[in-house]
Amino acid sequence: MSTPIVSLAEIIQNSEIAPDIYRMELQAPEITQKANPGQFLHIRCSDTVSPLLRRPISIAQINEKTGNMGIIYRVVGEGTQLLCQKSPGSRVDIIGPLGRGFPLPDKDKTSVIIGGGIGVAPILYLAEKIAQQHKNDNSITVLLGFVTKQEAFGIEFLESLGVKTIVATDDGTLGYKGFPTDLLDKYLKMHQDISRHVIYACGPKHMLSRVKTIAGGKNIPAYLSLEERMACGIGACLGCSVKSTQEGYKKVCKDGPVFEAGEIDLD
Amino acid sequence: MSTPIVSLAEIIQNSEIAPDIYRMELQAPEITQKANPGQFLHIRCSDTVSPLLRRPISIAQINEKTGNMGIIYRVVGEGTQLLCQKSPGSRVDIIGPLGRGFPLPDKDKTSVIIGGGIGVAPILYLAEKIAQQHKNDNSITVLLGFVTKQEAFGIEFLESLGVKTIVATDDGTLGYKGFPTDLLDKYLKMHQDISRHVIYACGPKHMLSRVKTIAGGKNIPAYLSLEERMACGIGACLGCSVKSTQEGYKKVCKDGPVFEAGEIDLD
Amino acid sequence: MNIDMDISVDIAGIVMKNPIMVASGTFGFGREYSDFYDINKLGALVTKGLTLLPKHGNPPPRTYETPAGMLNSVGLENPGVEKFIEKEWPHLSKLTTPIIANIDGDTVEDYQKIAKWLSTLENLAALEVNISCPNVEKGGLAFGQDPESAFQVIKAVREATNLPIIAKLSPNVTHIQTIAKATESAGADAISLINTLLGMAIDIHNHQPIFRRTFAGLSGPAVKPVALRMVWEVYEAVSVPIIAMGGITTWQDAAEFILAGASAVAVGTANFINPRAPIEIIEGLKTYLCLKEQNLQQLIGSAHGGRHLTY
Amino acid sequence: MNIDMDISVDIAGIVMKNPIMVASGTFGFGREYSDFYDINKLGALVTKGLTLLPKHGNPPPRTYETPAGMLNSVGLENPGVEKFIEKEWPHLSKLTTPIIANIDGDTVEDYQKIAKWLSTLENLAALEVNISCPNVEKGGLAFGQDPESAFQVIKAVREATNLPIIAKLSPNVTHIQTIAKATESAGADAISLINTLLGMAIDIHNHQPIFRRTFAGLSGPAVKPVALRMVWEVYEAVSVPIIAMGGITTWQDAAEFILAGASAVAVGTANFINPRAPIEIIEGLKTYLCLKEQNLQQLIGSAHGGRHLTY
Ligand SMILES: Cc1cc2nc3c(=O)[nH]c(=O)nc-3n(C[C@H](O)[C@H](O)[C@H](O)COP(=O)(O)OP(=O)(O)OC[C@H]3O[C@@H](n4cnc5c(N)ncnc54)[C@H](O)[C@@H]3O)c2cc1C
Ligand SMILES: Cc1cc2nc3c(=O)[nH]c(=O)nc-3n(C[C@H](O)[C@H](O)[C@H](O)COP(=O)(O)OP(=O)(O)OC[C@H]3O[C@@H](n4cnc5c(N)ncnc54)[C@H](O)[C@@H]3O)c2cc1C
Ligand SMILES: Cc1cc2nc3c(=O)[nH]c(=O)nc-3n(C[C@H](O)[C@H](O)[C@H](O)COP(=O)(O)O)c2cc1C
Ligand SMILES: Cc1cc2nc3c(=O)[nH]c(=O)nc-3n(C[C@H](O)[C@H](O)[C@H](O)COP(=O)(O)O)c2cc1C
Ligand code: FES
Ligand code: FES
Repeated sequence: MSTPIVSLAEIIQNSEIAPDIYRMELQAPEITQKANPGQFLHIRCSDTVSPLLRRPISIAQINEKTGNMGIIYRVVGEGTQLLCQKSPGSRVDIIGPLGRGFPLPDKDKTSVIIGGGIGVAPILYLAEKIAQQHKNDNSITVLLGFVTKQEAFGIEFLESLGVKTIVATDDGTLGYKGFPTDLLDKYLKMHQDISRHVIYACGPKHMLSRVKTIAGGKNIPAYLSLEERMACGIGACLGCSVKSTQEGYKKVCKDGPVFEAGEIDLD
Repeated sequence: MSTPIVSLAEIIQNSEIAPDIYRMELQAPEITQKANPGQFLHIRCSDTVSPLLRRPISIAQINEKTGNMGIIYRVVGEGTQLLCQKSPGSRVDIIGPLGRGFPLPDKDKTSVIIGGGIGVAPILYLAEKIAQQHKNDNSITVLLGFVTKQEAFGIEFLESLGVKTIVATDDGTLGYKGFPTDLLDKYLKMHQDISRHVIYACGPKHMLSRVKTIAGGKNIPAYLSLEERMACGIGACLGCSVKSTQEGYKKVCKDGPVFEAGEIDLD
Repeated sequence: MNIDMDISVDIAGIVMKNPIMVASGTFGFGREYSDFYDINKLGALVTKGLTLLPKHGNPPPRTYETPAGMLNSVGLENPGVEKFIEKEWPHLSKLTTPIIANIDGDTVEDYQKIAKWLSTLENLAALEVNISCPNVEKGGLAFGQDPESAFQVIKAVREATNLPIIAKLSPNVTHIQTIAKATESAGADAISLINTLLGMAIDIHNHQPIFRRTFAGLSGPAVKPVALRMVWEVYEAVSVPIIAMGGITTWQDAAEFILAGASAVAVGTANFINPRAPIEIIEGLKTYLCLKEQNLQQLIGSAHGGRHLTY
Repeated sequence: MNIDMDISVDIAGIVMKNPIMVASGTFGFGREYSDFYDINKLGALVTKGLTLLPKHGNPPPRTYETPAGMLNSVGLENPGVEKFIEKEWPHLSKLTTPIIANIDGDTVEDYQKIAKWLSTLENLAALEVNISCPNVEKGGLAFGQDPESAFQVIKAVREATNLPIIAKLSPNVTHIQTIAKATESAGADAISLINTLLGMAIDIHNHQPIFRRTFAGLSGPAVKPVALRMVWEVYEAVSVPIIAMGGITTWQDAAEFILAGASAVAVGTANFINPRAPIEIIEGLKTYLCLKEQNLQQLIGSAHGGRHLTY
């Protein structure tokens, strides 16, 4: 894992891309250079003591040419509210890249990537990185789930990569009506050569549980990106634990946020 | 005293007029209508709990035509730092007008107004108001003190009112070299008819003490605007007390901020 | 949504139209905040602390801001019982919302005398007995830090009055349950907590404590987690109703305290930041209950869910 | 300005190049923050709390943000003394900054055993005896809330080791001076305070406490005024040196604690917000002393200025 860096990154852009969902572009070349898909930034949303703690947000896009980095976040509380009010030109205090990201697939593997809701954010960078490695389109399929059409994002970006992208919405306003895990079920039924498959997922906990069950049932390796409340974000406070299938706990910030499905207990 | 109002006032302008000194123009017509010189606004500088308390800032200018109000503030800490970062178009939570302002002089009185440093802010509105009442220029003299030329503000405004304005700076970079209370001494020596004079002052505590002594020595009524840390700003918490020359304490926010010099003990 | 829903509550005979009160010392005698809303909308109003004789209070500075909180060293400045009755009671007694007098004494006898005197007032709803003021030379906090003297004060007041008695506890103790039980057994009809946490600040330029009395009382959002814990503990120890305070700023805060076991809550420091805070909390709480399809009684203490203190 | 000025301090034989330490449980075993600066620049490093046997700690969630503070219920997750010595000590012992082991036990005997075991380590600078952890089932806080058991624990550790002993006190007590004196008379060479304040939070949607163990420990800027007051009190009660912690975030905070009587201070929660906080505090403090033309020793406790506790 690469050494994290503290940076006062300049905000290049910060705009609403869907209701309450923002994309922020940051200039932080040293972090951009090192970042792997699935890693995150730990962001200080305020200059004051309120909110006190940093907020973890995944790295969603990397522009190697400009050295810029994109994050996509949903405004859910005080921290993200303050974040979305920041103007281009101002600076934001970030630490990154943090955590263990998604292990990239071997060349002969076929990747199925599942993203749900705001969990689609890190999926974008992951898909791009895999697409760069594997020139054969069919080696990646991305399955996205959103509550409704309005909240969808990232689809154009994925299509511009030439990656096969299938969308589900809970209410059927876009694509398939249902969950992205339904799409995963269907996909796996259609493909017989699943021995060379690898699954990546990021999204709400119940989605990850379902992915774990499906992957486990078929003996497909699956990598899941988890969330937990964090204080330090770097492994020092032991505050972000998730139950291990072994004894004890793992740290989401340092051992994860991406775990091999078998490592962690999601119940 | 008029009933105070809580208003989410729109910021019309917010710009630096001298190093670390800002002028903010606010649209709050109901407050503007009621405000008297020497009254103040109690301003919430943050949407979060940090800093927790409002900050008292004097009303410095009133534009009766536009219904706008100007405040002038020095950036000294967290609250004023946050205030100076606010952009025109956004809103700020204010309560006002608060406190007892300067009692306007009777028509036959001659006013001498002394302002020191950021204490010049409320003086501007006071001078304007008196100038409106008394069409005879000689009835008002304003004596201003600043540390140095760079920090001076308000002079042009006062001159545009046609008010006689004399400036002192501690380092002599503008006007007289010395304190505005030196100017007051000189002024009083030059004028023999001091029986019809009334003195108004706002500035640092040591300046107010000196004004009190000078005015007391000559038996001239003097009105001083005081500062004290405030919580509620409206008389409910008993947190902003200043020693009374009678028994006990007075509340700067409600009994003041302007006091007749004899009411309060400044030692 | 029916936001005319009934959220009234009866605490020891104090009939309140809603469980939102204002905390002693943060609302004067009710004059100032009348400028901002109809204060008859409050569940109840608690006066500034009253002493037998007038008190000038402490020299300035009396307040100091801290992270998400404030320290105060007002020192119980008040006109004394006599002047209170003469100057403040006439307008207070015209309010329709219940008025609770907060009382404080240097000695047990003081408390008794004030209680007797105030008991002559028609319409006074209750006495809140402050055994927890950190900002005075004598009495105050010391009474609230020892179960035996807490018991003595409340018992003395109990003997002096037929009014409902609310014992106001200090958080600056090892075992809040012990103090709460002592006041309950001495005859308190309700318990309110927390008063301020003892804190201080130092001026690093002149090397002196900010406050003349060195220590001062910490209040505001910063103390909320501690207040909530103590309300939780007291709920498990006594059967009289609890009035909670300590950093309550939003309806969500109020809901947390009610879930922890408070039958009513008081808004203190938050008044200074948002004069309309109590009204906004009343509205928010009504909406919350509506959405939950629950009434207030069901909510009180429901976070305990049969579970008992593990600590 | 001479910012190479000497701000070294010797606390009970622990020779520190500056008075800025990092607080137990906020700095792991020193690995993580090495990514951000040379941790040999610290005055001293205190390890995460160690227990005799490994501890998995509490189920999630373990942290929760509060106004200007945070609650934690980590529950002393640690590898146990044996694994600590095997896995962490090799790299810790290579550091030039003094290493202090924070120890915790369910029983007095546990403390004694850990102390003996750790005393075999060459170069370990001291033991910080945690009698104040609120997040464990047995022992912990209970030891620190009663002068008699505080005395017993420290005395037992005193008999087990020749290392300097730092007694780490809990703020959740009525009389901190009594506890401090008890640990001093039991043989503590220094006193550190405060550990976390007991607090809690409730989820208003599911009506349950956020934490499985209901209560958790409050730390961060919110608690600073309380911590400062307790350091002030303890300074007036004991003659051993004090190590202060509780919300220290800036050099100004550190200066306040030193003026209140601390010979050294520890940075805890602030590490999470600003990984370089300890370094910035060291620099700020040097500049402050330079400008004041004072040395550190002159500053320690100087806000007391001969005055004694008025409260
Ligand atoms: C490794 C990781 C990567 C993440 N990546 C993204 C991302 O790319 N985009 C995005 O929008 N969000 C992401 N999140 C979630 C994001 O951290 C939270 O939404 C954010 O911290 C909420 O902060 P707030 O102050 O706005 O809300 P708060 O007021 O703090 O809380 C609002 C809600 O968010 C929940 N929450 C708070 N902190 C966390 C947390 N650390 N993890 C999970 N839930 C939390 C609270 O329980 C509450 O329900 C990620 C979380 C983790 C752990
Ligand atoms: C009635 C009144 C009118 C005022 N009018 C103006 C004005 O027109 N323009 C202006 O620039 N300032 C004015 N002040 C002072 C202004 O309130 C403080 O400068 C401001 O509150 C500082 O806030 P802060 O968060 O930036 O600084 P903080 O970090 O809070 O404090 C910085 C410094 O300001 C001092 N301070 C903090 N609060 C107050 C206070 N209430 N009164 C006095 N000093 C304080 C502190 O002791 C400290 O030295 C007025 C004060 C009062 C009481
Ligand atoms: C300025 C101020 C004055 C207070 N005066 C009193 C008082 O006279 N009597 C009393 O019992 N409590 C007094 N208190 C304590 C409050 O009633 C309340 O218990 C405490 O502030 C915690 O609530 P809060 O955090 O919501 O303010 C005072 C608090 C403040 C901030
Ligand atoms: C996440 C976390 C874990 C902690 N673990 C320990 C511990 O193991 N042993 C201990 O004595 N104190 C522990 N503490 C308490 C701190 O060392 C410190 O006393 C307290 O947090 C107050 O300081 P602060 O406000 O600067 O954080 C812990 C604190 C936090 C926030
Ligand atoms: S957030 Fe501190 S260990 Fe993960
Ligand atoms: S600030 Fe509250 S009474 Fe003046």
